[in-house]
Amino acid sequence: MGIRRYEGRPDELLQAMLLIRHYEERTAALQAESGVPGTCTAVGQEAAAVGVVSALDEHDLILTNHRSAGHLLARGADPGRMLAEVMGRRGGYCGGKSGSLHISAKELGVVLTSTIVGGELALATGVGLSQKMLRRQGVVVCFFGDGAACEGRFHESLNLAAVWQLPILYVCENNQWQAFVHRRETMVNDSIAAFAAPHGIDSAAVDGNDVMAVRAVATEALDAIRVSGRPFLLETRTYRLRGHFEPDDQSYVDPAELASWRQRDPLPRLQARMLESGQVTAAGLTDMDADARRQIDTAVAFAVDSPFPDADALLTDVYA
Amino acid sequence: MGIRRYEGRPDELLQAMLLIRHYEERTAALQAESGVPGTCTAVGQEAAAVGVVSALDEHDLILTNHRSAGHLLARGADPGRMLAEVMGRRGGYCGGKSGSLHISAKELGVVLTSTIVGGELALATGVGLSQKMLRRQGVVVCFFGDGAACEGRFHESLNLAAVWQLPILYVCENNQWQAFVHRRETMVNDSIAAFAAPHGIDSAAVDGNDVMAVRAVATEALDAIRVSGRPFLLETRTYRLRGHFEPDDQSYVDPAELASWRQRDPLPRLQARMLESGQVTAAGLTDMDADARRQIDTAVAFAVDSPFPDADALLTDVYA
Amino acid sequence: MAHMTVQEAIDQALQEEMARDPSVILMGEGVATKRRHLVDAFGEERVRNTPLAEGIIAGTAVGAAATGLRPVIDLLFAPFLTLAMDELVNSAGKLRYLSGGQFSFPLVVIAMTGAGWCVGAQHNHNVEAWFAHAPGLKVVMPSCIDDFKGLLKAAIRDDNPVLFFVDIGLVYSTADLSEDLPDMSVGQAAVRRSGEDVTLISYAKTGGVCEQAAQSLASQGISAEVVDLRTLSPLDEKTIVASVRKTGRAVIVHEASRSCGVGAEVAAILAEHAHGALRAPVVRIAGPDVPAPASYPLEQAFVPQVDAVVGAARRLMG
Amino acid sequence: MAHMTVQEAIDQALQEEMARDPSVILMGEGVATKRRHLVDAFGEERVRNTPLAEGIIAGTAVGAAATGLRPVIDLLFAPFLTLAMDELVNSAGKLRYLSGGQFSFPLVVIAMTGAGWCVGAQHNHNVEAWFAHAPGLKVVMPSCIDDFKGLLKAAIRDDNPVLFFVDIGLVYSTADLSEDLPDMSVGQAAVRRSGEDVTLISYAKTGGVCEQAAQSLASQGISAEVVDLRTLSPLDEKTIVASVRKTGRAVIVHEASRSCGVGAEVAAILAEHAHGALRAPVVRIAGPDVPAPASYPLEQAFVPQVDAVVGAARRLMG
Ligand SMILES: Cc1ncc(C[n+]2csc(CCOP(=O)(O)OP(=O)(O)O)c2C)c(N)n1
Ligand SMILES: Cc1ncc(C[n+]2csc(CCOP(=O)(O)OP(=O)(O)O)c2C)c(N)n1
Ligand SMILES: [Mg+2]
Ligand SMILES: [Mg+2]
Repeated sequence: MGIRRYEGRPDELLQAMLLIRHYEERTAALQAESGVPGTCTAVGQEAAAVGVVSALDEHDLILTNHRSAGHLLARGADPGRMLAEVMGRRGGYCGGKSGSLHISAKELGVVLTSTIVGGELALATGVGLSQKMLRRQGVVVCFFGDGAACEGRFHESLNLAAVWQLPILYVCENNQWQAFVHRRETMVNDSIAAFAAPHGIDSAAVDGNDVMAVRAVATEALDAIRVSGRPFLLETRTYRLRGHFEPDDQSYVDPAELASWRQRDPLPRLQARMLESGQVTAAGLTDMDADARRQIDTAVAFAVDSPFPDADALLTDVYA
Repeated sequence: MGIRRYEGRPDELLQAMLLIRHYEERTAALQAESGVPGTCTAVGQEAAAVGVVSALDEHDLILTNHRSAGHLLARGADPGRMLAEVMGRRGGYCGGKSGSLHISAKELGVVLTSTIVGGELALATGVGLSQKMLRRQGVVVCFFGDGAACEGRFHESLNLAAVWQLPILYVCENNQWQAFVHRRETMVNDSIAAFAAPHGIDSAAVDGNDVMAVRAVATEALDAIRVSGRPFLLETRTYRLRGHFEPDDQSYVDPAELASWRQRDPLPRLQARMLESGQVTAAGLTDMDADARRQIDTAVAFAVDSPFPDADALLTDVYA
Repeated sequence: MAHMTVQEAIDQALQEEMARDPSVILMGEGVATKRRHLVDAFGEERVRNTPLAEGIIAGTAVGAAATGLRPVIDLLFAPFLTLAMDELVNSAGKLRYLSGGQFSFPLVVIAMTGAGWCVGAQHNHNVEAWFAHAPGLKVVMPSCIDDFKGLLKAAIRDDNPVLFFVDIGLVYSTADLSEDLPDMSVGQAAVRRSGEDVTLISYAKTGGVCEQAAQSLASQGISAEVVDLRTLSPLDEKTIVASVRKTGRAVIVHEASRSCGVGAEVAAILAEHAHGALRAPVVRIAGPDVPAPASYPLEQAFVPQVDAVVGAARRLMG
Repeated sequence: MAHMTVQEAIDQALQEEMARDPSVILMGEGVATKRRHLVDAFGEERVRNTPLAEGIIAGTAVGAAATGLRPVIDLLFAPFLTLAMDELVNSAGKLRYLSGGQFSFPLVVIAMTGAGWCVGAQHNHNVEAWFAHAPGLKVVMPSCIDDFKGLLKAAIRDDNPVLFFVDIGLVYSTADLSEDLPDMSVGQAAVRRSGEDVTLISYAKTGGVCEQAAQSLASQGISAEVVDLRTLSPLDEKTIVASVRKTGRAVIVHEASRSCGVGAEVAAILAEHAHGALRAPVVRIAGPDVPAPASYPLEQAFVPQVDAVVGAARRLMG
């Protein structure tokens, strides 16, 4: 499976979002039922991931973090190899050495994933510098959370990208939570996009649960970067509907807040819109859902069948 | 010598500025002539230091950095003990262990000086937290450079101070240089004060070579902090007239820029204003200058007479 | 005696010290969420969730420690300490000295580390030796539930900055916590088992490995002494040297990578101060010089196993 | 042979490698100011002043290294590495492994360290052992002008991240640089002087201390072999062990603090692999476990001196 290309049709976007949703819920279920290692799921954030990734072209590069499944799957990653990686199997994207937290897939342009919060922000400028100095096409897209925006590296990265005019699309997925701390406890203002201006960077904030809106603003931002060579900060405002890391009973989450964001779940929202506008039938939706589910069934089968790495893998891939 | 109190009269401020100027030039001369260790001088920045420090009361605490002589002397530090410290003598404020780069003087409320650029920004929030939780009077004043504003800690510090409402006056001495790099090479915009707003902090920028203006805005900011308990960011715009660290031939400095800032030297500026308004006579100015020079002569004599620490000092003061 | 997890024993230590001394505060990403009962007991002022920024958490602790508070900070996983190294090493470790003794820094940094959760090298990296190589700091890494409680209390009472490492493999293990725990102090190793033929020296999770190895060796007629370092800096040289002077053989075991690890320091001390008594080469059984993999069997292979310790001890016996 | 400073030899290495390989770039706070001639030769794109932020400088280097460039970064003084530990340790050192070998990180970090300028512990702190204790990284610390040039070139050509430490005490020392310097590679120690009775093992500035000590010992009838480690990670165990197997005695010398320093690793290797040959205890002469003071006489007292090395060697001879 290679890099996935999108024309931008709602059904394509929905298909990608369904695949992510089923993948995430299955990993959570596997964790609960079979002791598969826990993961940071991005249930509820599918529109933010698919909206941005669907706007990329094949030269663009992605840096992501611990909550990466949506970005990878939207980019065309094989859910079987993803799950194999989660399970520490040889067939995973990183041969099982990464596990779920730092999955890179160079073949998809998903490079240098770091589970150090803010880690991808520190590396993105270097990837941007390579793109620029080696005269390569392709914008660098760096996904990070609202928590990462509390790390000083966020500012150091924006500043350097501005000074050196690096082609980077910074995407802050503001999902209101930073592990077990609410975003409100960590910053006075509500806007992360607002940090861009003093660094001399343009920015936008968008409803991150509206995939068409995200895609539209991401497309605009990417076009601007392709022309100017300058960075841009996009904030997608969304919500983490499941816990931080499976298992997580979310007992610390205000039920009213959770309920209000469930109302804004990006999947039903897109489905309703498609139904309303006649872009899909109810039966069509059922089919799409079943199809995504089947893909995940296949993925689970692949992952479970994939052997663990040989013991000597412990000592390989340290030095080039 | 204890904490120096100011009523705010121009002659007081001038006196403090002259003491600093002579101290700095003498350390530079001693370095050139006698191989005394080099220092980071703040010649040209005296107004920024004296303007802020003269606005403090005796409960306020200061954190400073490698370019600290102005802050310490304005606060009432004994230039003899300062010079002794520079020379690594027992009579120095830190017994000679610090040298010039991290001089603290707890008795003056000058705490936790760090020569790690941005180091004082990371510590200031803790000092502010102690002030707040232990219900102590006194604002925490944290001096740092425009270079330190490039370190992510600057933002982490502002953000935490805002969220926790800590009584901190952040003072960025924007002297246009960061060692051998011009500030323009390190940031796109010209305003460091502008970084405050997205963190939810009030700020101001002031001509840092006008001591009365600095004092006025610092007083206002301190008053606001005493009432609100909230942090404030003050940017003093000034210039480093000598090099980064003695000796430094400044060959990398644009002569036109240097000349234009020499025109704005805060000492002649204050002196001219005092003469004009009849607050001082030419003879009075000469006397003040001679007096400051004499104080530095005394200081040098003290420092030179102070013995080096005993060898066993190598192993003391490591653990409490 | 109460049966509980190490996590709960840590909680007790925090609870007791916060009750005893109002200047003790707790800060970190999620401490107020995860230790809600401490918020209930001591209020939101003293138990603080922080923004996600390890550097400023540590810096705040250092600044507060110098000016009257006794902060305990939870930096979650040891690899995140990389973001706070300046504050811990350059400030907490050095500013007492550089200021000629004007300040002291009573603070504790808690961090988890080690294999057990298949989370990979960015969460699992045993860097305790870095801090043993940094002046002005102390380093504690307990192996048993009593020490988790007793040494955390001691660390909080210590007037110096203490790094308190919690082995991930032990966090949710349960054991009986002694009532009437004696006051402990940082800096003392413990002889867990007395023996004549060989000394097994370790800390943290591998303490258990060594105790099992000693049992196995006993059944094979080899009498192993087991020394638990407990504090890695300052090291209790006296106890280490005395034991090996007695047994004449040493196997040093830890999970951290071999090169320049704490085991190197212990081996060096023995080469310097027990040379005459050493009847065989010193042996180190340590993690390899590679990052920790996530994959379960690889993660297991990273960690010193009982068999390897037993084998090494047997070889030393010739 | 040209007489020059170490600084100039470093310049030559940069100049030659940048000329040879267009993907080599240089970044740091002031590199374009202080090495203006490199800007003139290679342009502002390849020689870049940076904002004052070590973390992002290092992160940028790591990201660029993984995607086609070969960055050399100057982080000025070793204590400032504390602000870049995440990027160096968690990213450069681990992401090759964690990604299953998808990326490599050809980059060099230059930093000065050590006594000589009376600047105190926030500029002078020998932390090379930290990086020897971090997987995936290499560490080089030369003692002589040929190695400063040759090993920097080797480091730049190495496909892995290399920490290149420059001893402050050597930066402005002058010496003759060999013409026709052979290609070097990272990882090999050098026997600087052959001897029979005792091996003096060191690196960086203390290499000179050991050579002087060896001369002094020779005049007292003691034949000392001098081993210069040159690369601290990976360590050239073979050369170390072979030398001590021959001489039967070892004095290990470095300026870095003793506990968990590189000397501990060397001593441990000897205790493990040269036990049978050791005719006396291993001795370490190292900096004390304290921060480096600024005051001149104290700074001098921190550094291992020739007399101490001579004295130790004589004591070992019994
Ligand atoms: C430097 C660092 N600190 C702490 C953690 C532990 N941690 C993992 S994810 C997370 C929350 C991150 O919040 P955010 O950046 O908003 O991303 P989200 O998880 O919400 O997607 C934390 C604290 C970490 N991995 N790295
Ligand atoms: C973390 C760190 N990086 C680099 C240095 C070296 N250095 C000392 S002062 C300085 C420039 C600081 O610039 P700025 O913050 O503007 O303060 P100024 O010297 O202009 O007062 C530099 C790069 C340092 N001491 N600490
Ligand atoms: Mg978040
Ligand atoms: Mg400046």
